[in-house]
Amino acid sequence: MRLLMWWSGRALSSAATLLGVSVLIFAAVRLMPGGFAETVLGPFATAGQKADLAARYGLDQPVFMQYGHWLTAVTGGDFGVSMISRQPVGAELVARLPVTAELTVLAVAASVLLGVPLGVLTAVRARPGGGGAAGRLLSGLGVSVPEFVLGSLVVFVFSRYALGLEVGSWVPLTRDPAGNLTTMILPAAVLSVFSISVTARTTRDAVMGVLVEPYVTAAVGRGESPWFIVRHHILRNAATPVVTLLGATTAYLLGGALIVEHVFNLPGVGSYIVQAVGRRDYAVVQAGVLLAAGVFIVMNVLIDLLVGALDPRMGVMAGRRS
Amino acid sequence: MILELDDVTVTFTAGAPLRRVHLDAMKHVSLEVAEGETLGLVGESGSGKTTTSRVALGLQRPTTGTVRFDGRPFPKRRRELAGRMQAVLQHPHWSLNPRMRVGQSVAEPLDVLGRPMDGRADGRAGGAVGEMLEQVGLEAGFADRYPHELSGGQRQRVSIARALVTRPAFIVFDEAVSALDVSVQVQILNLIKDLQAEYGFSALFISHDLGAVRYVADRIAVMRKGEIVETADTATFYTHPSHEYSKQLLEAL
Amino acid sequence: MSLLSVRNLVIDYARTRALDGADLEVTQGETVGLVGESGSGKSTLGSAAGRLLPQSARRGEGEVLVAGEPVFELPATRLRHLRRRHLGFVFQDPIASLDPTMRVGAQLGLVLGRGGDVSFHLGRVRLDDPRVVRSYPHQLSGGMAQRVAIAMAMATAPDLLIADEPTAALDSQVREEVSNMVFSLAAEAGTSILWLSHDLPAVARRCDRVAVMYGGRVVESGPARQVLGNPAHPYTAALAGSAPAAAAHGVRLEPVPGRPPVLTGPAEGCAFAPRCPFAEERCEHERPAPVRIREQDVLCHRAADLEGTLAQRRSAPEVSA
Amino acid sequence: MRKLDRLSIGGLACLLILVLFALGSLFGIGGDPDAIVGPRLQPPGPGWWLGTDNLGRSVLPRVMEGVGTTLLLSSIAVLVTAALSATFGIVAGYRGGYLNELVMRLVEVLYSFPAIVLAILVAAVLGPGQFAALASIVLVTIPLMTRLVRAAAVAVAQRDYVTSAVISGARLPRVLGRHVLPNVAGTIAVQGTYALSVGIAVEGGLSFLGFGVQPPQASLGVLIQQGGTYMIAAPWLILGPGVVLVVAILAINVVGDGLRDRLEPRETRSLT
Amino acid sequence: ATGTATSPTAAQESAAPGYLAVADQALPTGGALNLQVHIDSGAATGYDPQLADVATTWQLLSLSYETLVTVGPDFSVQPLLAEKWDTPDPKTYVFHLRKGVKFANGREMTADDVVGSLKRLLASKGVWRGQLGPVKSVTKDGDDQVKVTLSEPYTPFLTALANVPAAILPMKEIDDKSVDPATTLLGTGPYVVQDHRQDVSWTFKRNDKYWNQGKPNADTVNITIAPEEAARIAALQNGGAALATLGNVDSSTMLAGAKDVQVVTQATTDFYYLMLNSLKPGSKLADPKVRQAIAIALDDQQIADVALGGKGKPTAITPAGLPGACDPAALPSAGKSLDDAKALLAEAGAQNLSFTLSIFSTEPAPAVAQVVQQNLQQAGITVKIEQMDEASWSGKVYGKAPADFDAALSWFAGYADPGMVTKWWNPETAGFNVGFMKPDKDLNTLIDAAGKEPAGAARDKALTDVCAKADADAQMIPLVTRPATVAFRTDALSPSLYAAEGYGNVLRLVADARVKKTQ
Ligand SMILES: Nc1ncnc2c1ncn2[C@@H]1O[C@H](COP(=O)(O)OP(=O)(O)OP(=O)(O)O)[C@@H](O)[C@H]1O
Ligand SMILES: Nc1ncnc2c1ncn2[C@@H]1O[C@H](COP(=O)(O)OP(=O)(O)OP(=O)(O)O)[C@@H](O)[C@H]1O
Ligand SMILES: [Mg+2]
Ligand SMILES: [Mg+2]
Repeated sequence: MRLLMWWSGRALSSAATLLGVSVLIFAAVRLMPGGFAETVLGPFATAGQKADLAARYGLDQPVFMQYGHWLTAVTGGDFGVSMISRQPVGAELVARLPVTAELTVLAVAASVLLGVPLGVLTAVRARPGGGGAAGRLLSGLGVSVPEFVLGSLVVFVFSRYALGLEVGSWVPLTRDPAGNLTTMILPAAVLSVFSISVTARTTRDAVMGVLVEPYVTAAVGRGESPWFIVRHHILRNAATPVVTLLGATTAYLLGGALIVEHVFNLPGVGSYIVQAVGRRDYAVVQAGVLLAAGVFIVMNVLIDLLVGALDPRMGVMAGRRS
Repeated sequence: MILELDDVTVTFTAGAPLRRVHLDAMKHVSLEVAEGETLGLVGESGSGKTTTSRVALGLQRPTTGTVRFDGRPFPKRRRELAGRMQAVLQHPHWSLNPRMRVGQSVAEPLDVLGRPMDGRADGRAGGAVGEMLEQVGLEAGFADRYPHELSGGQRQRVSIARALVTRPAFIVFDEAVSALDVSVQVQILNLIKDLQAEYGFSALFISHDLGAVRYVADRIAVMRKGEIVETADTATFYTHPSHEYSKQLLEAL
Repeated sequence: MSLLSVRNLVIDYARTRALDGADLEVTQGETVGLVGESGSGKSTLGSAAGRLLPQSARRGEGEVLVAGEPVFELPATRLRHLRRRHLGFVFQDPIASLDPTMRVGAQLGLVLGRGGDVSFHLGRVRLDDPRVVRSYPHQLSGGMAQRVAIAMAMATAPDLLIADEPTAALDSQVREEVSNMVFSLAAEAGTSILWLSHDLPAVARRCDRVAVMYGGRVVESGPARQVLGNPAHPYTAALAGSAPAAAAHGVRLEPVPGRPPVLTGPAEGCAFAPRCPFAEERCEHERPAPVRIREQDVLCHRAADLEGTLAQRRSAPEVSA
Repeated sequence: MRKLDRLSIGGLACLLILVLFALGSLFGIGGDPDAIVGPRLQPPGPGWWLGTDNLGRSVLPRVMEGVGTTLLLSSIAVLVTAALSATFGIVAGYRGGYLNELVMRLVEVLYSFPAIVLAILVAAVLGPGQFAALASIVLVTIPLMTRLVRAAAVAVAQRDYVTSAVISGARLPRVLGRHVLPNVAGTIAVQGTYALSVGIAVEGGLSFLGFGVQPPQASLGVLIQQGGTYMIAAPWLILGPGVVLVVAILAINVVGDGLRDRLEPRETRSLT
Repeated sequence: ATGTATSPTAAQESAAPGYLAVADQALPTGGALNLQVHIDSGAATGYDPQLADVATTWQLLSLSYETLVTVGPDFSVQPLLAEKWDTPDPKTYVFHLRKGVKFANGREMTADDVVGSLKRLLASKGVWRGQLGPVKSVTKDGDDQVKVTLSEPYTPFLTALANVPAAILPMKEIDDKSVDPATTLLGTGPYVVQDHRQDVSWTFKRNDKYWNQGKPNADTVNITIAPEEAARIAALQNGGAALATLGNVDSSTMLAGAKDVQVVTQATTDFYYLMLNSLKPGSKLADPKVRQAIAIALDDQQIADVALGGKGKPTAITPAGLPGACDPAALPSAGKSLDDAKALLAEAGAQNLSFTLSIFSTEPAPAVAQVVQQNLQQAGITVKIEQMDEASWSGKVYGKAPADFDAALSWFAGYADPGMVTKWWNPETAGFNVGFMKPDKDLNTLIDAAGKEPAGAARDKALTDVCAKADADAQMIPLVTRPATVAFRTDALSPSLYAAEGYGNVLRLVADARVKKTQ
């Protein structure tokens, strides 16, 4: 019953969030300096041309009317038409989503598979004397190299010397999974360096917090192996912040993906949105941001559920303080 | 009456979402604690003693029934009760802030009341805090320590010191002396009695140790499976228990 | 054969000496009660037996042998093996020693391994309610959590169970039952028990031997009834005399006067000297060496002189009841 | 409370040196960062100890100026983020209920905006420049920190010492400030140093888009963005600022971890 | 005007004059050509060539559309769809249409298509309409001749016809609405579009009905849009692209060690210019003396050397490098010194002049701006640089009239005739600068006069006057030309490239390129 209530509450608040995002982004694109007309039509455009363009995309109507039309269309699954390509935005997003999704999934996977162990290791090895220093330095290094620089370097090196992995080409996963992987590994690696480090450091923090708990001592006292303790007790108890982080990192990765997509020239959502912002292609920006919002909302619901499942004191059922 | 519980029921839900179990931790409990009185609360493990104390402290809202403190329902803003009540909670491990020195923890209730502490401002040795620590059998030097540097009994005594330091009107002791050796137990129980004689506070004294309860309590309530099965004066209770369960309890003593 | 043997163990924390040359023997199948003032080092001694001390703890001197193996010298895997084979712990704060994110059943299942009968082990500590299996630790009462902790420690049938106040949070009835259970299971399986407790009557009743700690040393040890009924050390006598359970209603009990010592280094003399009514000059400066009084090993300069006098001071004849 | 470990002290020393370095540029040590002093893209040599950039300016004074700009900008931004996230996260985590929902939804809304959109909007409202960069960094880093602080606060809120404080009648600010905050401070320290790295990256990205630090002022982000394009042709352009950036972030991270460990008075246990 | 090529190779040296490279005719035809460019055509007007106003769009559309005449090496006008033309008098042009020209749909091009196209252009709102000059009428003169009559002589007319907006469209289909030029590319050019994903890629296939037998050489042209320089460099290095346009003036050094990659710099007539807003109320820049002082203080040579790595050239308003363009060194401001500038400022009471320079962040604009800043500092002028993305920049500069910026930096396409771009100095013709530029009657008269003057010494003289007048007016101050860098793989491609380009069209000679091997 409470679960049902939670779900319906969550659905409602998600809808409210989406609505808020839609209002904000709609207002935001119109607040951005440099109107679509100057940008899209160029400096030579006459007033008449601008008016024509405005009329074509309904931009001559009062803003709230525009919003109303847009919202009705969006709820009907129609995200509008790009002012640049004149193609439906929805279709283009769908076409580009796999690239970004794959990048993000690979990077998140790398964060989990490398960042979490690294964090656990640096925490478990942390001694008052400063052991685990190598791991700490390593994870510090990851956050200090900007994606742009790392990406450019990787692109340059891998394109000049045949090192086995492709850069600058992209093969759809559906066409050639193996080929797709060889082209995606590098961008995903570049993208994940940062999140691996952040994951490692957050994991370290969380694990250190767990290591002081008596139940860890109890497990040690039972003669359990470190690996066993990590697996059964520490990971679970340290999971909340890490899971929260990973969910949130997805948002960051989407932003990072845009840089990586740029450097590696991958046709993903990130670069689509950025280009659209650059050209003030309203429909695309609106749809892109709404998509991102949708993704985050779903992610957050999942995270809350996961956190609730991992730690009964938190999450769905724990509710508020009595 | 400083505390009145009137027909209080508390229901918990637990278990996996689809196999939810409802549990009445308290069933129609009515209790009263008079000014200056110590009510001993005994009963088997899991019978709802801690829950009762949480209700009495206003931490747990009853599912049904009413609670009155100082003759009034719990105010919306807890602040109004500042300095009126204190508690020694059951788990000494969790009851002290791991990042606060013992002295700071003990000084906190004073701080809250805005009573400037004599002695050093950081609540280290000296002043009311140091004195209080010494009264519970800890050297004033313990004020400098962090909770994790204490033994179980020492930690429990710090909690007690914190509860007593402001001489509140009502104190809950939930298994407050269970981790103490008998000698220290006696010391603490004497302290409670002495302070009570001096300041006349009321107390809800929860314990499994019927000896200790007998030593401090004026009246005794017996709980079983969420219900109060008997309430009696201490003397009466220990000599002529009326309920079957009370008799069982006393037999074991 | 001696299962646990602690010899002249010295443990220092950052600013406290917790053990100041403690000696303790637990032989196979024996049940030993460890009693003493709060802060005297019982938990430290218990943890030291499994080398479970916090990192800030330093072993100054002495050694701990479990099943003949020097615990402090063992490499990690051997140590782990030793803990698993020989040792079982119940910690002082049971609820904190349970993983808060795991249902009780799952935790116990983890200890038992595949095929373990969780409800059987919970039943042994009188937690038959099926709800408990599915509960998280924070949903249990203090006493229930403690029983779960005991069940987990007993589940692997260790050679030596080190139980730190395992029944402190239990009501008298359950305490009896759980204690009975633990001791009878131990007797069956030949398990030795080191029972850290404040409950002197229970220790007297159940344990073969008792060791009394004061100021980081075991000041008296011997057969339980002997030690508690006829103490040879002034501290033991004082301790035994102050049980509140012993007092009739309205009678004011007197604790041992003075405060326990907080050691920062080796005690110069007898740590109890400042509080001891029988203290002499040398008690202050000379560390007492063990002497044997009747069946007891005692750390007291005046043990021989006092023989007989201490028993008369007992004001609590119910101790052995 | 434990002392900082050796690694953290090393990090602190590095930071100190960097601050001195930045201060040096205020007093003109190293030269005028904007002046064209030699031919373009010269490798390090006398007159330009770290080489010259694509306009023939000496890289050394630019790096010195850049360190100052970046450290100042990002640390202010991170302080603001930390303060806001701590407040929102703690209040939301402790209070729960509607307040929690509201804060979390707001954070979600912020999250939904890609950094670049946010940045452009902020720059539109505030005008491009350091202030816009600062605001953007704050907006970009706030959501994650708030969520993590909240998660930590939820756990702390259920501890008995919080209950004890509540029983004592402590006011909300006290409960939050004395009990919840110190126990989530580790999270804030770790996430703060992380936010600092993000901040520097965002600052660089913004400058690249044109919304951040305005030319000719140097910041590490700007220098690295530029250096990145000349990475192969003139590696010294990225080497100077790159090394400084890596050292700065490493130092900050290491100090952050050290701080986190210091804030934890309890000892972690080894698993053997 | 010849382009400079870094690391000249054998192929380069043997190139004909006016060319950076000439495709090796000995190579077989066919194959696929993979190109990368940094930006897609992004016009809101779609593919309609008549409305296209930026070089990037012209470049892509030129693969499918053709014009009556075209530009040869060194900016000479050469026949294309018109085999030849007569100029009976300076106001009349008669074009003899090439026979056998077919649109990609197989229909033969007729004089009606030509007349219709030109009329459509003249009736359109496109920018290029103005560049065609004072056209009075366009008429069909028999089945294969078209006559254009001007109301007065206009020298750049043919050059203006040589650009993509004047392309010949399939007017029959457009008129019967079966083809919408905004969404369909249907021209007479060497290639037809097979696929276009906005901002991702184009695929062009050989037009089998192309009139010029044997051309185009490559069967397929794949164009990838790669906004990031690093990506294009990578594609060149690993062979993903046979040819790519590069944005950074130093990219050649990046590619220095790459095997088989040749980087060439194509000179263009595009040039950077500084806008000084003389219409902003209260602005010191309204004073011509102040503007002249700024023009004097600017060191074009330094801008070219430093900001453009020596690849650009100082220019007057007639783009440097075009035949007949005036000599920037002979401009009045070029002969003056910093002291003169300071004196002018003092005269105008603007000693502590300080203003904001608005620029977009695309390189090398920030570099140019920073050198400008350094230059003006010498004259005691403080320049604050305000950098933003291109859209915000256009909003700020073109968004409203009067515009509220102080100064701004941008570049023009310089076109293929020295007189064409001078038109933009008349805000009433140009339109885009009405918000910040006061029309100067004298200047306008000079510009018109130069337009009428037939090519020759007199025209050069007229243009010199225009240059001097514009220099004195100094509302828009030309700075330096903006070169184009192109890199290609010598093992994959043998391209033809002009040494200099007026319409920013790197792909102009794509149909000539021979593929060496296909990746
Ligand atoms: N948060 C909770 N959720 C679900 N059940 C709970 C919760 N807290 C307590 N209970 C249940 O309520 C019952 C009463 O618990 P309570 O803690 O009041 O017992 P108690 O009398 O204090 O026991 P003990 O002496 O062992 O501490 C127990 O069965 C317990 O499992
Ligand atoms: N982690 C620690 N750091 C510093 N000092 C400690 C630590 N743990 C215990 N101590 C100190 O060591 C002494 C012995 O503690 P220990 O926990 O062994 O006592 P105990 O006999 O178990 O007492 P109790 O009966 O109260 O549990 C005490 O004075 C205590 O303050
Ligand atoms: Mg309880
Ligand atoms: Mg203990």
